[in-house]
Amino acid sequence: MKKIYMDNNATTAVKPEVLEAMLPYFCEQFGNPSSVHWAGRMVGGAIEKAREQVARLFNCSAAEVIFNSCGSEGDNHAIKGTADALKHKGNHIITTSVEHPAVLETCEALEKDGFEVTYLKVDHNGMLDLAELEAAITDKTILISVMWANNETGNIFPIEEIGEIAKKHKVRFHTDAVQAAGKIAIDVRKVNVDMVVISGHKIGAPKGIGAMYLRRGTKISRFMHGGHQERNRRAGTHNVPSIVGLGAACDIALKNMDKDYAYVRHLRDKLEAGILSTISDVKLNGHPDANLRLPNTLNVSFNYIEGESLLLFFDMKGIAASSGSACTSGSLEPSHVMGAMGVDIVLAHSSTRFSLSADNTDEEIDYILQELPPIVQKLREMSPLYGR
Amino acid sequence: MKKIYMDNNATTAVKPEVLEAMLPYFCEQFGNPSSVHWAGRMVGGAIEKAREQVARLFNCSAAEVIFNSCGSEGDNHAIKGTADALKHKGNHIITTSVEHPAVLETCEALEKDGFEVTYLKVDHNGMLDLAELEAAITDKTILISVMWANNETGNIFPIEEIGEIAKKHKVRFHTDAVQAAGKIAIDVRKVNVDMVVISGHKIGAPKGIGAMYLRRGTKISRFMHGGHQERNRRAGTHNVPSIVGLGAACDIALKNMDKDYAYVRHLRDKLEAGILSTISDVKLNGHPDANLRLPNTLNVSFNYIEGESLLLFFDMKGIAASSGSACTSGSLEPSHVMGAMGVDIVLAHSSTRFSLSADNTDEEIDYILQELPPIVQKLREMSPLYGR
Amino acid sequence: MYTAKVMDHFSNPRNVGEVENANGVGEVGNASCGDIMRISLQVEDDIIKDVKFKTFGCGAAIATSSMVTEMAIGKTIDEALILTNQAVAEALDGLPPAKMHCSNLAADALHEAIKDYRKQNS
Ligand SMILES: Cc1ncc(COP(=O)(O)O)c(C=O)c1O
Ligand SMILES: Cc1ncc(COP(=O)(O)O)c(C=O)c1O
Ligand code: FES
Ligand code: FES
Repeated sequence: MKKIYMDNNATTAVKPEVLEAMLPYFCEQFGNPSSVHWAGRMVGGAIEKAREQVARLFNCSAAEVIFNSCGSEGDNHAIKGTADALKHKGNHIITTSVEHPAVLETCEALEKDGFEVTYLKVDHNGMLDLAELEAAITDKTILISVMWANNETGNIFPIEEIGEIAKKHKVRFHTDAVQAAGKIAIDVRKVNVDMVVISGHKIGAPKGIGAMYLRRGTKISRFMHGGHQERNRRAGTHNVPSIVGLGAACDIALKNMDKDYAYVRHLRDKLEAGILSTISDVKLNGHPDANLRLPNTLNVSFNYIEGESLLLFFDMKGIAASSGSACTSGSLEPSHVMGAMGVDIVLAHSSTRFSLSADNTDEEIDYILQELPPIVQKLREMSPLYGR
Repeated sequence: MKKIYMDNNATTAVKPEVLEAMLPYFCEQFGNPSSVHWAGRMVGGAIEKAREQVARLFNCSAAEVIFNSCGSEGDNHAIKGTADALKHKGNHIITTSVEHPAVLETCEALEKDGFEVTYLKVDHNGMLDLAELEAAITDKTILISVMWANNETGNIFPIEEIGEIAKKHKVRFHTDAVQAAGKIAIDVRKVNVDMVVISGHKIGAPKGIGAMYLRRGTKISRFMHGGHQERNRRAGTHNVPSIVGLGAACDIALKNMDKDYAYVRHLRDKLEAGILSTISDVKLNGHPDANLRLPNTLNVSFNYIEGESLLLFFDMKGIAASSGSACTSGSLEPSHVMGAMGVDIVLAHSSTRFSLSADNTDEEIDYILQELPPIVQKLREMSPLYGR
Repeated sequence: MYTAKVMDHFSNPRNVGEVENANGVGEVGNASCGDIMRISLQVEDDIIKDVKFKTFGCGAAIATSSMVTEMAIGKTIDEALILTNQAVAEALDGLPPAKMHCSNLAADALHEAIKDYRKQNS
């Protein structure tokens, strides 16, 4: 059977060149880089090379890169580390209602500890009102945390403008760039941002590795206490093979960014146009201007159909996608992102995300556009909401 | 040149069978186990198999195993998660002065937040006084954290007896078993313990993966907030290949435990006897009874010689070991473990750890015993402390 | 995730649609939980002659709907009323723990349809 993977915002395959780069570091160059002997020496250089590669993706200096274990850890560290380091200055944090749980649930945990959090609303396109953001700043505000791009809709937030607002009010600014990284430029010299979090497994590196840009001079408390790795900022023996893999993946992503953007966007636009033109009662979730969305993400609601059923039928045809339906998450509520955008509850349960990569092809899009309509029709005929 | 690796307490090589087990999960079975499609389905079973394998090492049920990113994270989670969950009950923690920094620095961080910590002393053999431990318990004590075995000396702590004391006083008991795991039994049905932390890269799995045994019903706050992975206890996309690797490594460790214990202990005892009998002014650090130390660890101080110099000369002969000297750690103080044992400061700087594995051979021991005396002699002749 | 039986009923659901001239209709669930199930019946001499379903919901919701119609057809209404959610789940060789609530819907919808029939014909 065909296997068409369109769930790259959930996780990507490791790129063969990345695995290749990692392989020597498991059984042969396995040392602990902190050690004073051949086994340690063999790997120290590898880490510093990877740090340079990651720094180039951020366009920062290597000393501003901290390796950690994943995007969730980066977000936890950035937010809790700032809250602790700046608690003498204030107790107010501004974020959005469409962040990833790694940000949202971290902020909710801080609320229990006496912090106050403003969760900015979004409009029905999933976008922020920057005047509202600026108005929310008080003299107690110690952190603004707004994601660079949203994982469900692909919406790109105006990080440059938010950075200017943060600068004007001298508030620290963190952005979760887990989805933006590798797809669009995340250049910290062009935008004013203090902390940027990325995760390996969204850009062709393995799961279980991440990195944070921490602007020079930014005071932050430790999240992981212990050894003095990463200039005392993140304890734990360096995950050498995965660090090497993350470096290689950043290198490849940077080199191919323009080419991949154009190619993936062409595929996504074709899928989007095809679905919207051949299937009735489909709603696009996210900003209608494709320039304001990641090139690879398409989120649509097939009205009257619950998302998990749709995914299961897709799966029978080899198509891997994801849904904002409650039934796929094990929770009782559908996607909080759809909820924040004011998407009707049935449409939220119907929301379906296709997230592409440069490994997808035109033929795959043609195949999906051919298989989709009968699946949608079949499920609609089963639906008590259809044709009422 | 010969390469003799005797720094397995710092990190181990990944076992070839472990890497083999991991390889399919990078580029082919790369899905996110939370997904509703073929790519997700391919990996869910792999995680649950690995969980069973890890559970067998602990002799617990699979539902009591939480995967995380390393030993440091496990210790941070166990201690901070308990402090937060039980803060209404009390604010007192008991640990020892010879813990790994992942425990010590976590406890120190909690002191800043209003917790009180008792750091138990050790005697000159590095052992605890259990009466002192019991006497330290107050009605505010919420946690006892004592490592199963010490990374520097290899000393094995009486976890069974401490577990009984904890039970008698109804205090939660955490043990850092990062060094004990794979070398001696860590059977949670034989000892009364609530949380046990292990790390992959000490037992032939890769760096960047760890696990915690969390006894059923033990309330603990989250350390990593975000997605609801690991039954809501540890956010972050599952690190599938490394989880598979940790499972495989636990499986191998359990199968070979008795055989490896005997073999490694034979090598270590031979090295120990050889060094003590052929070189003068050498002090054994740790318990003199070899039954009370891990089978693979030998820590000795070569008086009058600073550890880093020794390691560099060892390294020229291909021998990889480690030292408690301040000069190898980048800090100004020598090993806190040597300090806590009351080892004289010069001897602390001279302390040298050989930590073996089943990959070492008799020939390697012979080689070390032949190369060591001239190196020691040469450095002593340079030392202003020697022959005074 | 799902058993072969669940996948069979999900991908080839039996008795989809609305019974023409139904004399009992039951609907349970609501959109906010992501599942709605409607069952329509044709009862003659207290025997369920025809039964059809329409469901908005996950794989388990559709499979249990399909299964409950197969189990109900030909039964007397008293027999159908003692059909339990558990029995529906068992007939599908079980459901994942997170999906057990979906099986509740299927038998509930059937029972609602029977109640509706009784109301109409009393
Ligand atoms: C006793 C002990 N605890 C904790 C750790 C930390 O483990 P990791 O490097 O996996 O974070 C180590 C090793 O570094 C250790 O030896
Ligand atoms: C926007 C965003 N932030 C954070 C994360 C968390 O990353 P990780 O799975 O590496 O912890 C994800 C993905 O899961 C994400 O999409
Ligand atoms: S209908 Fe939502 S889980 Fe079954
Ligand atoms: S003597 Fe040089 S660092 Fe210690």
